[in-house]
Amino acid sequence: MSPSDFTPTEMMTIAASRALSNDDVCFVGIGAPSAACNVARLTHAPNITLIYESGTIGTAPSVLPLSIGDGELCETALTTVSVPEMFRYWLQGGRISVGFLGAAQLDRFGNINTTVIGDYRHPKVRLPGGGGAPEIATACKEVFITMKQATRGMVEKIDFYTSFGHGEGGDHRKRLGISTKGPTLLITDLALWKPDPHTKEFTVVSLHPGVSRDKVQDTCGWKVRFCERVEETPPPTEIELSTLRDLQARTERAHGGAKGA
Amino acid sequence: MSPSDFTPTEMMTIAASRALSNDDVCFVGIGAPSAACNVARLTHAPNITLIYESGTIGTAPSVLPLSIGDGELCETALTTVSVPEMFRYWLQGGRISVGFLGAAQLDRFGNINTTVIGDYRHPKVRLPGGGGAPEIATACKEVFITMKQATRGMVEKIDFYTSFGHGEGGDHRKRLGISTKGPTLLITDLALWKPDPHTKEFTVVSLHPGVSRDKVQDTCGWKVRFCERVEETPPPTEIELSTLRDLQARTERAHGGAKGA
Amino acid sequence: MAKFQSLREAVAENLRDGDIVAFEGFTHLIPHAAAHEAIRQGRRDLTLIRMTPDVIYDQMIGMGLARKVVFSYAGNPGVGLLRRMRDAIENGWPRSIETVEHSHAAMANAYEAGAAGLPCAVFRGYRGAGLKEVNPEIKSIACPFTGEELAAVPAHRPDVTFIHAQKASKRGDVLIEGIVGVQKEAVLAARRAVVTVEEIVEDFNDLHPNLCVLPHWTIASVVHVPGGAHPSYAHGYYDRDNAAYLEWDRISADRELFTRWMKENVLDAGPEVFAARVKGLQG
Amino acid sequence: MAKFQSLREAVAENLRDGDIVAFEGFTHLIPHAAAHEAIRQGRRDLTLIRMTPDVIYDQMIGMGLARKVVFSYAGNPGVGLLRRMRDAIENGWPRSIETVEHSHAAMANAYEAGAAGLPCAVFRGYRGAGLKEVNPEIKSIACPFTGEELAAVPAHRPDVTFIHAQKASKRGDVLIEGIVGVQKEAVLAARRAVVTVEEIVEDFNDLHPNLCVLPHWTIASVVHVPGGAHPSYAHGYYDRDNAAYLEWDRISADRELFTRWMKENVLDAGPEVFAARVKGLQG
Repeated sequence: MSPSDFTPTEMMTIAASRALSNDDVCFVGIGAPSAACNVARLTHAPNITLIYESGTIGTAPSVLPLSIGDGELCETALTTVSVPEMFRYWLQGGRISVGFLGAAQLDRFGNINTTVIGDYRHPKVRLPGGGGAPEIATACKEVFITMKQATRGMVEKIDFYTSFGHGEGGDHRKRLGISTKGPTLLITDLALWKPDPHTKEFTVVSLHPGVSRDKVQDTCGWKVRFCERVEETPPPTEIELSTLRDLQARTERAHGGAKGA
Repeated sequence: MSPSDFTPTEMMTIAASRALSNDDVCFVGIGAPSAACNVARLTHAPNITLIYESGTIGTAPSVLPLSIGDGELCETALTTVSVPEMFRYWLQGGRISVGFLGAAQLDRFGNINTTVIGDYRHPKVRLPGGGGAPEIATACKEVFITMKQATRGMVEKIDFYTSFGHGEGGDHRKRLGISTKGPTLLITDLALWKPDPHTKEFTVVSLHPGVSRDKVQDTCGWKVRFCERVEETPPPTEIELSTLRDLQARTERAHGGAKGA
Repeated sequence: MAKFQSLREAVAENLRDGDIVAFEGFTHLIPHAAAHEAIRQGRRDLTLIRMTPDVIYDQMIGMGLARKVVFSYAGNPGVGLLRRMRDAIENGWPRSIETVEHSHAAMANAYEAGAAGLPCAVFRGYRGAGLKEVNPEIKSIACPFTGEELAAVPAHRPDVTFIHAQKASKRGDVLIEGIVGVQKEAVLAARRAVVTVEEIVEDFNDLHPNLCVLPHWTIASVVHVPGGAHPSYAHGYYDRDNAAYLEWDRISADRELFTRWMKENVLDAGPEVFAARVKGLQG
Repeated sequence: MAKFQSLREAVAENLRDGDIVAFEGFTHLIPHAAAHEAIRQGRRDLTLIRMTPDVIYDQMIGMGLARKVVFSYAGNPGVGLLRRMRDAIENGWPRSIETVEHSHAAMANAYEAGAAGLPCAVFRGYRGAGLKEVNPEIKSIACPFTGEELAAVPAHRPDVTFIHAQKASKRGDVLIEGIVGVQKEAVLAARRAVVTVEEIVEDFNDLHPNLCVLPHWTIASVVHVPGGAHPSYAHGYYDRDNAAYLEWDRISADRELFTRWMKENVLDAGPEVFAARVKGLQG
């Protein structure tokens, strides 16, 4: 295979992995792309600390876990603590530099809904719920969000505030007494987005190779803003792509057909 | 040696040990006679659970510890937990049946001072302080107190309320919202005392062999009440006495001259 | 003081209609065998507490045992949604259920507070989160020193907690290893605790002093059920049966298929079947 | 990220005049070597936090380093009183010190709250206790669900915490075994943490998963000081030197004897002397 042929999902995962560094302590919550975290660990960030909310600290799985509590996460971790300790000392204690969240619904200010579609009391669809997200979104020093673009996912208004991003934008976090940065990066299968310094609205800063502005707008439920100089995301390198594909192949072999979370 | 010759201190320790049973979960706080707890364990209560506030649960030391955190307490324990867990889950969690306290000053209602002699701000003598006692006195299902009688120790009015017994007596505990029994037994080198069911004042229920009422009054700073039928404490049995003396001999050998706490 | 009993006896003695009950296990050591026995005994009107209600609560809800579910993440781990729980919430089948929804942090803190004998848990949470608006059990409290508003939720105090663990000693002390989750807290927070174990060993004399151990006097009943966590896993004994989780997605999608499967694999079965289910999964 | 340094460097870089500092260890793993280095470097106006200030705080107070002591039990374990601390409190020698006194439960909860990033600790405590009257840092808070009055104290947030542990890995991760006390909480509650260790090992790959381990990124500095807990003990390495505790009672009873002893054994010595002091005590 050659790096010239890669899928948008692969580009998304690899772009997300590039945002992580060796010194990061990363909280890989439910639904978050642990693929990106582990690609980072297996490429440019071998010393990154990965924490799963099941209590595993400094884990290094050889395959992607199916759940946030797979046995290999514990077997390869530096240590495994209780879940109350995880949420009290490690997340609330301010030890996490990056919290990684996925979203069923996302708005332009990085507010996320994974709770219900429709009315909370009489939902059209009852989604799994927030899990660790409400506190991940406010306790981690910053939050990265990753999702595939679709108009039903990236919406003008989310049905439920599962976790708080920048609220109505601007200094809304500060007004609620939240001192952490909140969402600082949105990685989709089409582009990289960063919040505008003032309005905090997500703005496209980089388009993935071959992606047009129209494509981004067509798959987004709000009027997309692009920053002044939109860059092109460098394509996956040989190493990035082979690392990701090997990881997924190992995962398929290990879990028999399951993709891993 | 014969059981007929025993010291008042030995009688005190053995009488205290008799008050403990196999099903007790006993919190052996600083200054408490772990000698009594361990004699109980080595005689009639082999399954008693001894907990020291250093975090050792279900410990069975072969010699008396010098501090509440000696290594042997951990080596012989079922498990050793952190000190915050000890105070949150085990003491505050209501898992302890008997808390054993010593006292520098004690009043007739089982209130204890181990903090200061004289004024708190300008003490005549600065004592070590309460350690775990303030919460042991209110969280354990009941509290046993043991001390040698002396007019400077058993006083009309204590200088400081390190830990709360029955306060001013009567239903004072209930009025403070404390649901545990508090002090239910005082074991001295001369007698056994129990709180009067109504006034909660400690009342002599049993005199140790050869001890007169005058002796008890002469060594107590308040006017002593005796219950209607005062019994005589059975003297130490061969086994009780040899168990205590062997334990203390082992302790002296192990710690070179130190008596153990 | 822990009794050694059959699973039938342990459930009959400790779980009653209307109880508040936690079957805990955070993706690991999930007490499937105990949950199936509760289903066989047909308990009713239960309030089910669990951070991550998964297949077992999907099964209990689908069989109509639950009146109320207190939870923070309702998914089939690594697979998708809980279709029986959704059917109960969205369509009231087989009965409607009340839900009390929290975040993981709130649930973990509520167990911790229960174990600590406190009436409530205090933590920094729910800031800007929608659950505050829909769950009246989420309140706030001001720090008396800084004035900071902190979240407060009631402590969890289950009538009974069921967990699965690796080992019990002959005295009834219990050892949990690996991903320990909230099981210790769930046991200490409960009035009664029932523990199914993979193995019963002579004693715990050679354990490292700082492991996750529950003394026998914190447990009502210990039951030897090898494989009792299947299809979840038991660290050191057997791996997760991922095919069973994927299959559950199919089974739970259809009411009749679900009902048939439950009759064959739960109602007409017993705890002894679990040992065989993990045969192929031992590492 | 943990640096490996000499004790002199570690103390010079991390402990400043006026700091709030905890040298923790609950009767076990007491960081004597680190405390002696602080004394040699002559730090001033320190606020010393410790559940059980013992010999090391007696020494630091007697040498005039402390402005304030926050504590819950001030005794020479198994021996008696702290004579230097008493002399400072009762007679202001060598300087008067402020004391903030708590119960063990309050101190343990305050460290726990500090580790948990909370501004205060909430627990059931001090009911009927006199400390409430003399310590303005003890307040109460009402449970918003039951109305129960609970005690609240400010979280401990030391500028720096010093502990002694058994092992560090080459990466700087730290292992504490046996009576673990409040050390993990004291480290996580602090802005900076310095850990002296008995031994530095290649890695922690073979550890049981549930031990008390502090990741290297929670620690500022790791220092190899064999015997650094003497005369307290290090589980698995050496026993408590009880004679030294008894001797301290004699030394600390007299200001001149104390001053002379400190010059000979602390000011004119260095961390390297500790290894020899535990020679006879290895099990």
